[in-house]
Amino acid sequence: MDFSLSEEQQLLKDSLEKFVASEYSPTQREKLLHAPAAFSADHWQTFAELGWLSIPFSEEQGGIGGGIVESAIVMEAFGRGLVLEPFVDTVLLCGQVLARSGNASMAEQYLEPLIAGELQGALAWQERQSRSSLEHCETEAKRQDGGWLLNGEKVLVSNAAANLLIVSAKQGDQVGLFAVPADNPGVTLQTLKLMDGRDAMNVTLTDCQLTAEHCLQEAGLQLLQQVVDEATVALCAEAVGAMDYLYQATVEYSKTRKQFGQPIGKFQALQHRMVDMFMLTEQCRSLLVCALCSVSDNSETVTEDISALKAMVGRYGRQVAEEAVQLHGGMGVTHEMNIGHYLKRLMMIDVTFGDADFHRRRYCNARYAA
Amino acid sequence: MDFSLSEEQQLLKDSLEKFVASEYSPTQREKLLHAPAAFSADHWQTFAELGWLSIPFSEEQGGIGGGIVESAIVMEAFGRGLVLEPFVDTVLLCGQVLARSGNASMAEQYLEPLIAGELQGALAWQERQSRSSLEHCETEAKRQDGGWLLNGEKVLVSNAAANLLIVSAKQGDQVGLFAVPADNPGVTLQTLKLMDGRDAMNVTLTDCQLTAEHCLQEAGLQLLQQVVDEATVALCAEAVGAMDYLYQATVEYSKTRKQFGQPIGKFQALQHRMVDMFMLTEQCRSLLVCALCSVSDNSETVTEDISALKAMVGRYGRQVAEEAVQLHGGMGVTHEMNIGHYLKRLMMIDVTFGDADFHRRRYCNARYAA
Amino acid sequence: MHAKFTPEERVFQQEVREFMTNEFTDELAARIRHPDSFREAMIEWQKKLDAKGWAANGWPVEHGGCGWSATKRSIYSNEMALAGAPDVVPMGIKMVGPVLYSFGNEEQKARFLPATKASDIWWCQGYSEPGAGSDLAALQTRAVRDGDDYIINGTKIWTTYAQYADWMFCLVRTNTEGKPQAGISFLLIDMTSPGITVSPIISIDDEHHLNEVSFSDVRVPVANRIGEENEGWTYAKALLTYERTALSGVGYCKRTLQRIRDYAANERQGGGRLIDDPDFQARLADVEMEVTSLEYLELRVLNAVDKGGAPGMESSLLKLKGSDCQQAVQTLYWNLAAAYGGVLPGDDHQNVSGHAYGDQARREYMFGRATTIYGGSNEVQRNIIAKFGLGL
Amino acid sequence: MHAKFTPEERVFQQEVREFMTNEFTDELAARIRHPDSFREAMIEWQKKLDAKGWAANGWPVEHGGCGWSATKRSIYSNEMALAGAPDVVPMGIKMVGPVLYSFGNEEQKARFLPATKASDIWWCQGYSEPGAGSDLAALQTRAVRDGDDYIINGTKIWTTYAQYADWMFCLVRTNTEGKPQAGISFLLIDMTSPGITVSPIISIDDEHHLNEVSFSDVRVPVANRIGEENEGWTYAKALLTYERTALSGVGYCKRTLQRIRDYAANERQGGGRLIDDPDFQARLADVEMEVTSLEYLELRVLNAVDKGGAPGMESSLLKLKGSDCQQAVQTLYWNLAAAYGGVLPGDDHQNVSGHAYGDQARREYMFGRATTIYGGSNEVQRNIIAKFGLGL
Repeated sequence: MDFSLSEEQQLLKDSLEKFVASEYSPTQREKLLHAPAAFSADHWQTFAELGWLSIPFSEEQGGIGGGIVESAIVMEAFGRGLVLEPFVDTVLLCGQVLARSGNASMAEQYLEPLIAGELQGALAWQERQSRSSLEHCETEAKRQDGGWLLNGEKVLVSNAAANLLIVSAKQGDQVGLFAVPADNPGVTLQTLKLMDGRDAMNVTLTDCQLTAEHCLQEAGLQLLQQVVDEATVALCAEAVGAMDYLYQATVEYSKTRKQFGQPIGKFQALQHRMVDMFMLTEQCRSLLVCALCSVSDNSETVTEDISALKAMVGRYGRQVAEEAVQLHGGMGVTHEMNIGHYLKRLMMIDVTFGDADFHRRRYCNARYAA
Repeated sequence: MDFSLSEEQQLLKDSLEKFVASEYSPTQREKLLHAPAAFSADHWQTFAELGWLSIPFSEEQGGIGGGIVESAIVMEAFGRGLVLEPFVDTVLLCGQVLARSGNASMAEQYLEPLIAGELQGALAWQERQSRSSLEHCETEAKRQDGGWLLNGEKVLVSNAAANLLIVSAKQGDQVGLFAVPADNPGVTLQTLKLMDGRDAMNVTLTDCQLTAEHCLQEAGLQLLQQVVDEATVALCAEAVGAMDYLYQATVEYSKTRKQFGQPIGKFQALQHRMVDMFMLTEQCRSLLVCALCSVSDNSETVTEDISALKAMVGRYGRQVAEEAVQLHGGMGVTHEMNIGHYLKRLMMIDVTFGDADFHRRRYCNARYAA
Repeated sequence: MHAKFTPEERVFQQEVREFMTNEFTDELAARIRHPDSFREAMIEWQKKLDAKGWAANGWPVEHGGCGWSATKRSIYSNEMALAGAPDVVPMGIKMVGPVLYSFGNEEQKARFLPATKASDIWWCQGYSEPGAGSDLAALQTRAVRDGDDYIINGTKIWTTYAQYADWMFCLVRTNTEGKPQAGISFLLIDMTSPGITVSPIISIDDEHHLNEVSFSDVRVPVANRIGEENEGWTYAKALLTYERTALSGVGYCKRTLQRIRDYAANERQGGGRLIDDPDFQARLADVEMEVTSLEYLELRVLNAVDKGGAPGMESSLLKLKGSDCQQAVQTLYWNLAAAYGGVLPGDDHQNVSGHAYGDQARREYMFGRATTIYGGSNEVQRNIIAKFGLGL
Repeated sequence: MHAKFTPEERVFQQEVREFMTNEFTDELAARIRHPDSFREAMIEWQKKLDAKGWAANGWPVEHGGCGWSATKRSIYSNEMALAGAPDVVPMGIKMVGPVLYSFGNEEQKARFLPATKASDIWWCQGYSEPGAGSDLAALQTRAVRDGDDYIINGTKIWTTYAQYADWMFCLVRTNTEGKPQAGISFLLIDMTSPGITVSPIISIDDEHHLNEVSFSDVRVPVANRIGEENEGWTYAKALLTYERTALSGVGYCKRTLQRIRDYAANERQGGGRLIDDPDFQARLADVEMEVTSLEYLELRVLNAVDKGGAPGMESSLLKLKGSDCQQAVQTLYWNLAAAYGGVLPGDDHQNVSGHAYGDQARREYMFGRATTIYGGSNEVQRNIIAKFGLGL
């Protein structure tokens, strides 16, 4: 058992924190919100140059062979600064499905530009009726003329800048995974603005024709679940970074804000609540460590460990952010102060890939089923 | 709408509070715990003389025609003093099944001595496999020779002093209710000591022969549920009385106990927790008022209202008691101080007739079923 | 003890229900929802209520109140909430009104009470300052006497709807010596007076409700002072009690829970309906029980007032528990909307998200964050209850 | 970052598991459960551990410790908990031991360390007093110098297992001037000394764990003082840190959760199994997640210690969260036992209730109420974290 970072991991962490400190002040971030697709194309190029986009890919595929720990290091640093660039969507979701699908032709075609920062990706899985269920898929894929024809609708697809969509679609009894270029004539995109500043989209597939090789896996549910699970861990790392920022910012604020003749941080009732914010953050970080080990070790309890993490992060992430707002008083409810933006991001993380209740039930099913 | 007490109700309340204040100091109560059946036969005679045992019976049956409000007044006062006498078991459970069953012969035979304080009663419903379900009954009643033969086992029957048991037993598809004298040769009793100081018993029925008239109702589930529901409200009133005592005792203790050079009641974090104890008590009292009105008005939502009350009292009753123990520090965990005894009683109330989760689910089933 | 209505109360309930159905039209509701028409539409609605005699129902009868019993008040606000109709903007009728009829002189009453009742004056509240939030008595806005005027300098913050207001009722410092509570006066300020600047504050729901209001040598006639100089704290404290009673929001909670139940019956999750999911049911039930307990807590307070008891510490309890309940309901609403709640409205919002209520769920959750902060934060309410309720 | 075991660690795990299976017999367990045989049986068990070299595993190697890594310590306590075997009584090996080897003189070390390790001395802790609970520094027990002795007068309270103890480590006041923390000395007191009276305190679990210990002109040689006069607070503070690390109870939580899962699989509710009830599952899952997070919090601390970090504020966090988790587990156990938990043991308890675990569930719940009170109440832990962790 060893929870410490290797020298390379520590260096990665340092360089990420340096980037966030210099490029992601609230003012700098506010500007990016108004950029096309609500993030910085320049930053993305920087990520590519620094090699960050290649992290989780094997050396044969042009990556540096990093694992879940490296992804978590990236996302925790991004969480502290509310970084907007779509690392999870492009690298961890789209990229990992491509890399692990066993479809060499698609991997060859798309991974190089992705790692070079020239291609944005997205995972289109959610449908109006599915809520958080990956398998409840009504988009249909039919074989036609040696290729495929896709019809259906996907909603709330994260990363509106995506050039390549990974689409899940029912074919017979199975859920297949398909690589669908966003400029395919059968694809209609509608951009949505989200409360955390990001751009998502609804995707309509109308007789969307694909060649045979664009089918990544005909029975892809297991791969889809695995990639989503690992991305979920990375999202939770982002949440832990955000929670860490929030409790610290609240403690600092409480040392300067005066009421009734003293800094509010001197009031015992508020002190105890800030201790609880700190404790909840450390609890989430502990389950993050557990899930990271579990994925790295390919543990038998990986499903339980990931769902426990997501459930706790969903609940306590919002709780810590709500407390931060409350203890900032009037300032906490203004758009101007960044506390509210952290709350919004933590709320969105809670509802991405299933909320706290969904994951608690998944944990129960994995652990207590007869 | 009117939540105030009538003049008679106020007089009843005053006389009960006077009794508790003069007869139920911790020292007086401690002595009663060692009496036969763990309560005072003298007190019971006093109750009879004061007319308290006749409260919920109609005038034709020798009572004074009181309703659920009068029962709640009695039990709230009893809750404040942790009164041990089995008012709920004898008067509200056994007595009310007799009074409402429509079996005039049994009512005539047993109600007069009950009201006179000469007969103790109990309701034997729970079985090893039933947990909190009234209808899941495996004790069997068979017709024989124009009468009935009962076989089965009832557990944790409250009031070990009972001369008369009301027993639920399956007959065909229905749950019948039977009046079973405790000295029937087919009845074996085993006394159990409970943590709240009371005596309960396990009841084994082995070819227990009864005459036809001892069957109170052949299809008695609805009556059983109604009587148990109203007794549940009375138990919740008892809990509210106990919670009221606990938050006040804790506030008083915090004014005298000094730590770090001042009374602990001056520490803001503890103040806020005592405010929460007070608030939780008032919330339970509010749902008690709701349930009392609902029963009195025969409202359509009576099941939901009673289950909401029991669920909240179960959860918050224990929470208030746990906080009282915590804020009393070391003193709170001693047998000598009465705080722990209130905790034990509130824990027992929670698990009587279904705990907080059971009643939340019953509320959901009543309210959200398609 | 009973919660039944008398025949007369039933007739009243029917009357309120019909009034709401007929007068609170969809068209009016739509205009109230839109920021551009909000002010005008709210005044129109309040004038309808006033024409019916209900706008200032809680005032003494001699000033146009209704003299309703607790039951009737509860029927009224229940029916209003179930119809989805908003109550009057509180600053005028619920906040400054009681101060005016309790502490104002005859001239002030004549000048302001009828106009307030008729919604001819839109009021805002000038209490909080950048350095004085929950610690209200620390306020620094100065009023210096100059002949028949005060000259006001300073800044008020978190002023709801100041952008719409004709008048502000305002606490100012007229004396800097002694305890901070002494030396405060209660002024009525014409918002068109020269020297007043209103600057918007955008909230985390991306809406403009709040403002900063700054005063630079603003002249206010001494005649616009309520009661005695330096005694304003007394009047404000009385008002705070009224404000807190107005803040339990039980009607809002019940209406929103009704919506949540309806939406959850139509929301699909995997194969089934969300309302049948045991986890969702448990969460919903927890909140519903809390709200019912709040409802009966409020009814108990109103009942006690009917019998001659004054709302004291119970009003803090209602504010505390009411704001908790509102946030619990909003959180549940957000849980229901899930990811759809995160979509900001576009030109074609309903089609886009497929969930018309997602936008509403998010807004209400966000707006609701302030519920535990304004009107005396919940921390301050706990302090008040500890001191005055528990004697600590 | 990984949680896997090396081959060597796996061998160690197997060794511990076998030891527990072979040495912690049912017969021994039964004697430990019974108050009459508890002391003798615990000493027997601790001597077995000592014979294996594991009793004082956390001590420095030169004093008989094992020098285990965080992983090995975690394997050891996990296996011990899963076998249902109790850890050593903490007062000797976990509390006074570290003070002795850190601050004791050579003579004291030679006299007490081996005997403590071998369980030849049963220690109790003399800290709390009737007027000094969480505010430990307010203690009043006086030690007045008289030649080569101190003469002790005063009263200690909540003294666990004082009825079994040979020696007490004790804080006494040797100086009444200056700050309360100054003027405290750390003494070792022979419990057979004339003038000591031990009076039982019955707890709400109806058991006798706690005592009041009073001193009337008790003579203690100055040679039994640890370190300098008036410097006892420093040594006690160091000890408190060790105590808190020892208090997370994660092993206990995991073992009890295992029991709860097993019992719930056999408990019938209406027709089905309790373990299949979604409400029970949700409640169980909530607690299990908290305990897993506690387990990894502890492992993170141990890992940091391995890398040279000292346990500071994290030990308060472990005490705080650990005691919360223990109580959450106990509450769940009580929920499972339901009404059967209320039955006090009779002559034939198992038959009577039909639920052997009801009695255990109640006792553990009741005993556990003290977990958030002793060793520095959770309120005090929050104060400590606020001050030293958050700089407030």
